Amino acid sequence: MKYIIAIIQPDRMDDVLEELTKEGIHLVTVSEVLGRGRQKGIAEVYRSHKESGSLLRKVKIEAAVNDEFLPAALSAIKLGARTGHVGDGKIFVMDLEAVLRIRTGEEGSIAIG
Amino acid sequence: MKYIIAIIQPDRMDDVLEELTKEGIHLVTVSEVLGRGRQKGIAEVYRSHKESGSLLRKVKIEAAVNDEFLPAALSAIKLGARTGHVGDGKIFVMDLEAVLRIRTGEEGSIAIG
Amino acid sequence: MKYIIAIIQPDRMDDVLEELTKEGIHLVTVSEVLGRGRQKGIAEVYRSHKESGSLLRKVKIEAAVNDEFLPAALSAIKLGARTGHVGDGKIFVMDLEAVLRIRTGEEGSIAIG
Amino acid sequence: MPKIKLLLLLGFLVSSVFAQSPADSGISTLVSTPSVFASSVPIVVATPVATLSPAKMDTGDTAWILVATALVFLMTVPGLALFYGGLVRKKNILSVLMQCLTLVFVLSLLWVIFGYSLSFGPTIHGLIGSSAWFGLTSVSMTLPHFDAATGLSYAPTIPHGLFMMFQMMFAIITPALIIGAFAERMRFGAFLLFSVLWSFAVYYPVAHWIWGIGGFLGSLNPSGTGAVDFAGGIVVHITAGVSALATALFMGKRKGYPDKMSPPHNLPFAVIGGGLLWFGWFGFNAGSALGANGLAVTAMVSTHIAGATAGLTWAGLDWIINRRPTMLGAITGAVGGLATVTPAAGFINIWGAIAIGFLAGLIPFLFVMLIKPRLKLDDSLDAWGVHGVGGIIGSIAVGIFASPLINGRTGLIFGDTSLFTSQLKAVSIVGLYSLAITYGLLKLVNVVSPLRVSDHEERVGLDLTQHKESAYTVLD
Amino acid sequence: MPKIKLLLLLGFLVSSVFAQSPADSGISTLVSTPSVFASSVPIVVATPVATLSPAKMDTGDTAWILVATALVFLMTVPGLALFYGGLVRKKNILSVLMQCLTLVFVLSLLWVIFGYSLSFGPTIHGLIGSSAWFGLTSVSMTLPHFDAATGLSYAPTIPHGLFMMFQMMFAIITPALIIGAFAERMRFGAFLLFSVLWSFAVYYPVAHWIWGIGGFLGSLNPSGTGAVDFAGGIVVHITAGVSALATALFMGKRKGYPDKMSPPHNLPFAVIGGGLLWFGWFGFNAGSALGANGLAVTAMVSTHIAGATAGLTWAGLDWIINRRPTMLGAITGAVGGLATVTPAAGFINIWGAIAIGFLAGLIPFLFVMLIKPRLKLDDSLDAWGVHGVGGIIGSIAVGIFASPLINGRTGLIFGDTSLFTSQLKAVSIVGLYSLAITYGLLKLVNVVSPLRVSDHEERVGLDLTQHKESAYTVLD
Amino acid sequence: MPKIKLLLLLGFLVSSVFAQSPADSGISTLVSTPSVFASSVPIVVATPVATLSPAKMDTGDTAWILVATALVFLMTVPGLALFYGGLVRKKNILSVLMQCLTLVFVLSLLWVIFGYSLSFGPTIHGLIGSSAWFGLTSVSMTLPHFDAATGLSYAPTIPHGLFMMFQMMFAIITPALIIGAFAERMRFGAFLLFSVLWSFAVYYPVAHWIWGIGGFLGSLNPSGTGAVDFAGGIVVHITAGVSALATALFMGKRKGYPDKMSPPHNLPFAVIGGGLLWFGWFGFNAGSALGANGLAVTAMVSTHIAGATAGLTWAGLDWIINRRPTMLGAITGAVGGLATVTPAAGFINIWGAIAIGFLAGLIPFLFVMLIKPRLKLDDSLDAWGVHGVGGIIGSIAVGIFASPLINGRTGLIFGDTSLFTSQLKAVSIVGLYSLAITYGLLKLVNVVSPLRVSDHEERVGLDLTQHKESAYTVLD
Ligand SMILES: Nc1ncnc2c1ncn2[C@@H]1O[C@H](COP(=O)(O)OP(=O)(O)O)[C@@H](O)[C@H]1O
Ligand SMILES: Nc1ncnc2c1ncn2[C@@H]1O[C@H](COP(=O)(O)OP(=O)(O)O)[C@@H](O)[C@H]1O
Ligand SMILES: Nc1ncnc2c1ncn2[C@@H]1O[C@H](COP(=O)(O)OP(=O)(O)O)[C@@H](O)[C@H]1O
Repeated sequence: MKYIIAIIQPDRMDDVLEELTKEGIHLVTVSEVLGRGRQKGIAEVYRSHKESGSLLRKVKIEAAVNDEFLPAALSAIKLGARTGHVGDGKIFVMDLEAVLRIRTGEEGSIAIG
Repeated sequence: MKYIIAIIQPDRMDDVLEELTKEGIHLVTVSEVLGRGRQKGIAEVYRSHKESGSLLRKVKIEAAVNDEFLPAALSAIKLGARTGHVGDGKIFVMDLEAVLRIRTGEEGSIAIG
Repeated sequence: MKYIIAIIQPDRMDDVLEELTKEGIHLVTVSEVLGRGRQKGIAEVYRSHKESGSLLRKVKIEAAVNDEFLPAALSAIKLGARTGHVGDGKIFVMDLEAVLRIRTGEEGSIAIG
Repeated sequence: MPKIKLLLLLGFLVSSVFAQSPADSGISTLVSTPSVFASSVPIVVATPVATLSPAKMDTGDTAWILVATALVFLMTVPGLALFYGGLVRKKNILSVLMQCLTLVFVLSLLWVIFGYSLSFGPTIHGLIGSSAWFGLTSVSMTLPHFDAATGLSYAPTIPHGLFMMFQMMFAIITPALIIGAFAERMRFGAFLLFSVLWSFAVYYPVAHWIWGIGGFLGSLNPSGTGAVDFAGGIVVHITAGVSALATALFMGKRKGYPDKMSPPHNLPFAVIGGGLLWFGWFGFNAGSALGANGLAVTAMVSTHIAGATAGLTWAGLDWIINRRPTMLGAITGAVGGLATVTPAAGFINIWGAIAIGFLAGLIPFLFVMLIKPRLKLDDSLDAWGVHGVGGIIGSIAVGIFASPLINGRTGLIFGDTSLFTSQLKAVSIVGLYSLAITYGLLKLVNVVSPLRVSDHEERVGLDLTQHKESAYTVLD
Repeated sequence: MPKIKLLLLLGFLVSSVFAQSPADSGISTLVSTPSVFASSVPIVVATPVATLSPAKMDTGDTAWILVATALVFLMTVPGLALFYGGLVRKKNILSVLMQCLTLVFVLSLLWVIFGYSLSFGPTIHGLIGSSAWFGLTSVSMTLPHFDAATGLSYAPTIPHGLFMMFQMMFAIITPALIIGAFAERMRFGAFLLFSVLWSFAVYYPVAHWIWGIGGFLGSLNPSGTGAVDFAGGIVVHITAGVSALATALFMGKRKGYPDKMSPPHNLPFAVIGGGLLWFGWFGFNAGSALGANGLAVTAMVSTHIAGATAGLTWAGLDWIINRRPTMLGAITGAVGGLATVTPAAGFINIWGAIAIGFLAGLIPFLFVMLIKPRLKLDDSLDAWGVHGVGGIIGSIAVGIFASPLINGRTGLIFGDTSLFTSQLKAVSIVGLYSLAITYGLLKLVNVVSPLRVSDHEERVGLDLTQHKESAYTVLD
Repeated sequence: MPKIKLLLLLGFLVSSVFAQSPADSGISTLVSTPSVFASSVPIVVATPVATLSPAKMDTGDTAWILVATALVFLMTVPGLALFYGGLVRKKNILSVLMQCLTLVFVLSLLWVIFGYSLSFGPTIHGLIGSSAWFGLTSVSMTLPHFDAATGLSYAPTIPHGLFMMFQMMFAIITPALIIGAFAERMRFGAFLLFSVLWSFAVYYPVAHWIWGIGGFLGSLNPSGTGAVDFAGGIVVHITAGVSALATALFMGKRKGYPDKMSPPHNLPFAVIGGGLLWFGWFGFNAGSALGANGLAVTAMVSTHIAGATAGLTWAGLDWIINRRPTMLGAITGAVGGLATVTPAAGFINIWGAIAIGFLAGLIPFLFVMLIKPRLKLDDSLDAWGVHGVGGIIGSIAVGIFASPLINGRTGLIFGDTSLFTSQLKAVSIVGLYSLAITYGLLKLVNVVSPLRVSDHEERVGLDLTQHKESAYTVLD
C-alpha cells in the first residue's frame, strides 16, 4: 500500500478530486498548507508595499491506496492539477505499512477503501 | 519506529488523546483536515439549498512511536475514536527512519518521547 | 529520497526557512498544527480561569530532499529552530519512494527540487 | 416618501399673528392629525407664500435626519458589505467589500454633481430633473427646500442640503444591492462602469418619476393621486431587484453552480451585516418621515414588526420543511421583511405590518426554495429573490393594506381601489423599464469592457486577481 | 425610569397666558432644576388637565428616543450576540446568534400583541397591566401617553408608540442576557418555549411592578416612595441574572467543564460585541430619561464613567492577581460596570458613578475568580456572575449613592434610609420571585420538551445539530 | 470648532420683548446667515448678559450632540480598534484592541477629574486651563456653559456636561491614533504610562490653545483672528500624527520590517473598522457644529465628500501605479480624507471638500508609496503617514479653501491671507511642540519602564506575552 501526498494549486482541487473519483479513488484527506516553491505568487500589494509572497496558499491531498491503484492515482492527480505553469505542485509517494479502519477494526488492503 | 497518522471525528479528539495518555503516549501533533469518505455529513442547509457536504471536518492526529508502543497506540486510538458509525476514520502507519529532538540534538528512539 | 517533517515553534519559522535556503533547500510546505509535548505553554487566562493549554500552536514544515541533502537539512532546521527550551520540537524522517513534478511529469531525484 | 406638511406655512402665519403658538411644536401638531396634514399626497397650496421663513427649521427634525443619514450610510458599509461578504467564498470577500466601498466613493460624487439635480431638480415633463441643481447650485445647507412654483417642499423643516444628503445614501445603496446577483464573477472595471451608467439610466429617472416634484408616477404632481413609495420599495428595491434578475441572467452561472458551491465562508459576518442593516433600516424608513414626528414612529414600528414577522416566517418554514431553523434563513427572512415593508412603512398599522411581514417571509422562501432551483438562475446572493420579489410584494401590498387613518391613503381592504391601481401601474412600468435598460446596459458594457472574469480568475478568486490582496492570512 | 414632568402642563398654560415663553424650552427649564421637577417621583397633579395638548410633543426629545430605540436594538443584534458568540466554541457560535435573533422576532410580536399591555397597561391591583392595550389598542403613534386617572404620563413629550417601542427593546434584550448561562447545551425548541413563558411569567409582571403606573414596588403609585430603577437594574439585570443562576444550576455543566473547555474561539468578536453594547448603552441609559435633557446627560456621563471605572478595576485586578491585564477581563469588567450603573444612572453624580463602577469591577471579579470555581457552577458566559451580581449591586447602590441634587431621591450617604429600604425590598422580592418562577418554568419546559441536547449533539456542536449549518468554512 | 452664536442672547431678549419669535428657531435663523452669526470667530459681546436663561437649551441640538458623542465613542471601540487590529498579525490583534479599550477607561477618568478643566477651564495666560473645573466642579449637567467674563459660551444650547462629554471622546481617540505607529512592539505598561503623560503634556495644552476660551492660538481670544480647527485637524490629527512620527522613530523597526512582514491578518476587520470610523466621523465633524443646524449639515456634506474623493483618489492611483485598486488602499484613502477634512469641514463648500479630498488621497499616497520606503521608517499602520500628513494638509488647506459664505472665515483663494497665516503658525507651533514633547516623554518613559518588548516577546506576539490570551483558537 502507498501513501500519496500531493501539493496542488487550491483552484485545481475540485478537478483533482473529480479525476480521482473517476479512477475509483474516493477516499482522501485534504488540508490547507502554505508552499514555498519556484512559483512567485500574484504579488499582493498592501499600501503600495508589494509582498512577493514567498509562502503561497496550496492544498494538500493525502490518499492511501493499494499498490495497484498507484499509477491510476498519480495520473488522475496529474490530469486534474496540471496547468503547465510553475506552481502546479508535486506528488510524493511513501510506503504504507499498515491501515486500520476504526469502525470495523479491519486492517490492511481491505481497510483502505 | 513508526509514524502513525489517524484521521478521526473532531468530537472524539479529547477521548483519543486521553486514551493515548493512558498508554503513555503523550506526544502528538494535531491538525484540522477535511475528509472525503463514505460518510455523508449532516446535510447543511443554506437558503433551502442542501449541501450534502462531500468534504467533512476531521481531525488528524500524528504520533511517532517506538515499535513496541505501536499496538498500544493503535488500540488506544481505536478505543477513543470508535462509535461504530461510518466516519469513524482510519489509522495509517508508516515506517519512521529517524527522529531528532531539536532542543537536545538527541536522535533515535530516545528522542521520540 | 527522504521526506522530512519538522514540528517547530511558530516564532522560529522564518529562521528555519532562512537556514534551509542557505543550504539550497528552497522548496518546502508549511502548515499550522497543534502540538502536545513536554512544553507547558504560557498559561492563558480567561476570566481568571487559567488554561494551561495542553495543545500548543506549532508549525509543521515538510520538505522532500534527495538523500545527500538530508544532513544539511537536519542541521539547518536545528540551527533555525533551536532555543534550548522545552518545546523546540522534533524532526521526523521517512523514506520517500517516488516524487513527481506535476507540471513537467518529471519523476525521481530530478523532480524534488 | 417626501411627506408634505404644507399647511405649516399657514400655521406659521397664523401663529405669528396670534403671537403665542410655539412654532416648534407646529410640526408635531400637524403630524398628530395625520390623515389630513401629514399625508404623502401633496396638498397644493393655491397661493404659495413667497418666502419660506427660516423660522420653520426645526432642530429636532434636523437632529433626527442627521442621524438617519448616518444610519443609511452604515447600511452600505459595513452593513450590506458584510452581509454579502460573509456569504461568498473566502477568496472573494474583498471584492464584495471593495465594490460596496467604491460605490460610496463614486456615487457620492456623482450625486452632488449630477444625480441630485436629475432626481429631484425642477422637473422636465415629469420625466427627469433638470440640470439646474448641478453641483448643488441653489441647494442651501441652511434653509429648507421650497418650490415656489408648486408651493411644495421636499422637507420643510430641515435644511435642503440635509435632504440631499439623506437621499444620497439611497442612491448609493441601491446599486450596491445588485452586487448580490453577480458576486464572485464580475470584473471590477466593468462593474464600475455598469454601476455608473445604471445610476444615470435607471436610478435617477425612476427616483424622479416617483419622488420628484412633478414626477409622472408619484404623488407629488398635480394629479396628486399617483403611486406612493414611502421609503423606496419601487425606487430602491424594485429597480435593484429587477436589475439583479437581468444581471444574473446575463452573466450566467458561477463555475460549479449549483452543485459544487461552497457554503458561506463566514456566517457570523453575514449576521453582523444583517444586524447593522436592521439598525440602519430605522434610519431608512423612519427617517423617510423627514422629521422626528408621529409618522416616523409609525414607520419605525411597522418596519420592525414586518422584519420580525418575516424572519420568524422564514425560520418557521425552514423548521417545518428542512427540519431545522437556520441562521441564514432567519436573517434572510428578516432582511426580506425589512425590504418589503419599505414602501408601506408610513401607510399601515401593525396588522398591516404583520401581514406584509408574513408575505415577505413566505413568498421569497417559496421562490428561493422551489422556483429558483428549477430556473437554474444563479442569483448568487438572492438579490432578486429577496429584494426584487420583496420590493414588488411590498409596493403592491401598500395598495392593499394602507390604512386611511395613518397617512391619508387608502388600500383595497379599506375599500379604495385607486391607490392599488396606481401601485400596480408604477410597479409594472418601473419593473419593465429597469429590466430592459439594465439588459441593454449590460450588453453595452460587455462590449467596452468584458463583464465576466476569465475562468482562471474565477477559480483563483477575485480578491487576488482583481485587487491583489487576500482577506485572511493562513499562519500569521 | 420614566421621569414625570407633569408641571409641564401647568407651565404650558402659564406660558400661553403670558404669550411669550417658547414652549420648546419648557422641558429644559424643568430639567434645569432637577431636584424638583424632573424627579422620577411622580408628582400627582391634583386637577389633571383633561386633554393633553399635542403642543407638548417635542421633536428634539422624539429624535433622541427614536435613536435610543435603535441603539438598544443594536445591543441585542449584533451587540450581545457577538459578545456571547465570540466566547463560545466555533461549533456553537451560530446557535448563540440564532437565539438572539429569534428573540428579536418572537418577543417583538409578543410585545405589541400582549406584552406592552401587561407591562404598562392600566394596572390590576398593582400586579399586572390589564388587557386594555392588547394589539396596541389606544396606543397612539402620534400623541404622548396620558393617564387621565392619575394625571401621569410615561413620557409626556414623545409619542406613546415610541415609548412602547423603546420599551420593546428592553423586553427583548432581557431574556437574551440569560443565554449566557445555558450557552452550548440547550435545545433550540426548548429555549424558545422557555423564553416565551419567561417573558409572560417574569418580565411582564416585574416590569409592571417597578415601572408601570400603579405598580406596587415602584414609584409611580400613590405612595410615590417606592423603589427606583432608572434604566433596568432590577427589571432587566436582576431578573435576567437571577434566572441565569437558576438555569445554570438546572442545566448542569457542559461536558468537559471546567478542565477541558476550549478558550473563546474569537475574542475580537467579543470585543466588537462589547463595544457595540457600550455604544448602545448610551441609548439604554441616557434614553431612559425619555428626552434630550439634562437628565439624559447625567445618565450618559454616569454610565460612561462607571463602565470605564469597572473595566479599569477588573483589568487592574487581573494585572495584580493573574500577572497580566487580559482583554476578556477588561471587556467583562466594562460590561459589568455598565450593567451595574443602569439602575442608578439618573440619580448619582460622577463620584457615585466612580464608586459604583469600582464595586462593579471588584465584586464580580471576586465572584468569578474565587467563588464560581468552588461552586463548580457552569454559568457558561457569566450571565449571573456579571449581570446578576452587577444588577443587585447597582440596585442597592442607588439607595446608597443617590444624590438629592440630581433627581430628587436621596441615598444613605446623603442621610436618608427610606430609598435604601425600598431598594432592598424590591431587590429581594424580584430576586426571589425570578429564582422561583424560573426554576418552575425550567421543570415545566423540561417535561414538554427536554432542555438539554444529547451528549452526541453537544460534542458535535449546536450549529450543526440544531441549525444544520457551520459558521466558517475550512478551505473555501 | 466651538462656534459661537452669541447674538442669540440678544436675539432672545428681543424676541421676549416682542413676544413672538419662537426661540427654538433662533439658532437656525442665525445659522441661515452664516457669514455673520454662525462664525467660529467669537463675537465678543460688550455687555454680557449676566444670567444665561435655561430657556436657551434646545432639545434638538441636545439630541444631536447626545448621538454625536456616542458616535465618537464608537470610533475608538470598536472602530479604530478593528481598523488597526485587522492590519496587524494574528498574534498581536488583542494587544491593539486592549490598548484602545484601556485608553477609554483611563482617559475618561482623567478627563472628568483633570483633563476637561485643563483643556477648557478658565484660561491661565492662554496656555492652559485652570484647576477650577477639576472633578467637574461648576460643570452643570443641565445648563449650558456661559463664561461671564467674556460673554462667550462653548455651546449655548446644550448642557455644559454634554459638551464636556463630547470633548471627552476626542481626548480618548487622539492618543489611540498614535497606537498605529508603535503597534506590535510596545510593552503594555509603558504604553499606558506614555499615553497618560502624553495627554497631560500634549493633548490638554494644545486643546486649550486652539479651542479653549482665551487659548493663545485659536479664535476664542480677544484677538478673535487666530487659527480655526473645526473638529480637530490640529488638536487631534497633528498632535497624534506628529507624535506617531516621533514614536516610530524612537521605537525603531519591528523585527523583519520591511521585507518579512506578514500582510494584514484580517482585512475584513479593517474594513468594518473603517466603515465604523466613517459612520462615527459624522458625529465627530457634524457634531462639532454643536447643534442640529445648517453648520452641521455643511460639515456632514464636506466630510462625506472629502472622504469619498480621497478614497477614490487613492484607489485610482493604486489602479494606475500598482495595476489594481486595492481594498486596503481604498479604505486608507477614505480614512485619510476624513482626517484631512476635519479642521475644514465647517468652513468650506463642496468644491473645497473635493479639493481637500483629492490632496488627502494624493499626498499620503505619495508619502507612503515613495518616501516611507526610503526612510525605512516603521510607522506600522501609517498613523503619521495618514493622520499626521493629512492633519497638516487639512489644517493648512482650510486657510486656502475657507469660503466666507460658509462660516465667516476667508481662505487664500477668496483673497484673504490672514487666516492662512494663522493656520501656518498654529500648525508649526503645535507640530514642533508635539514632536519635541513626545520625544522627551518617550525618553523619560523608557527609563522608568522600557518601551519595547523583548525580542522573544515580539516573536511570540504581544497577545500571549502581554495579555496571556490568544485571539483565535485553531480547532475548537
Ligand atoms: N521538495 C519539496 N518538499 C516539500 N514541498 C514541496 C517540494 N517541492 C515542491 N513542494 C510544494 O509544492 C508546491 C509547488 O511547487 P513549485 O515549485 O511552486 O511548482 P512546480 O512543481 O510547478 O515547480 C510548493 O509551493 C511546495 O508547497
Ligand atoms: N484511503 C484513504 N486515504 C486518505 N484518507 C482516508 C482514506 N480513507 C479514509 N480516509 C479519511 O478518513 C475519513 C473517514 O473515512 P470514512 O470512509 O468516512 O469512514 P469509515 O472509516 O468509518 O468508513 C475520511 O473522511 C478521510 O478523511
Ligand atoms: N512523538 C511525537 N509524535 C508526534 N509529534 C511529536 C512527538 N514528539 C513531539 N512532537 C511534536 O513536537 C512538539 C514539541 O515537542 P516538546 O516535547 O514540547 O518539545 P521538546 O522536543 O523540546 O521536548 C510537540 O508539541 C508535538 O507537536
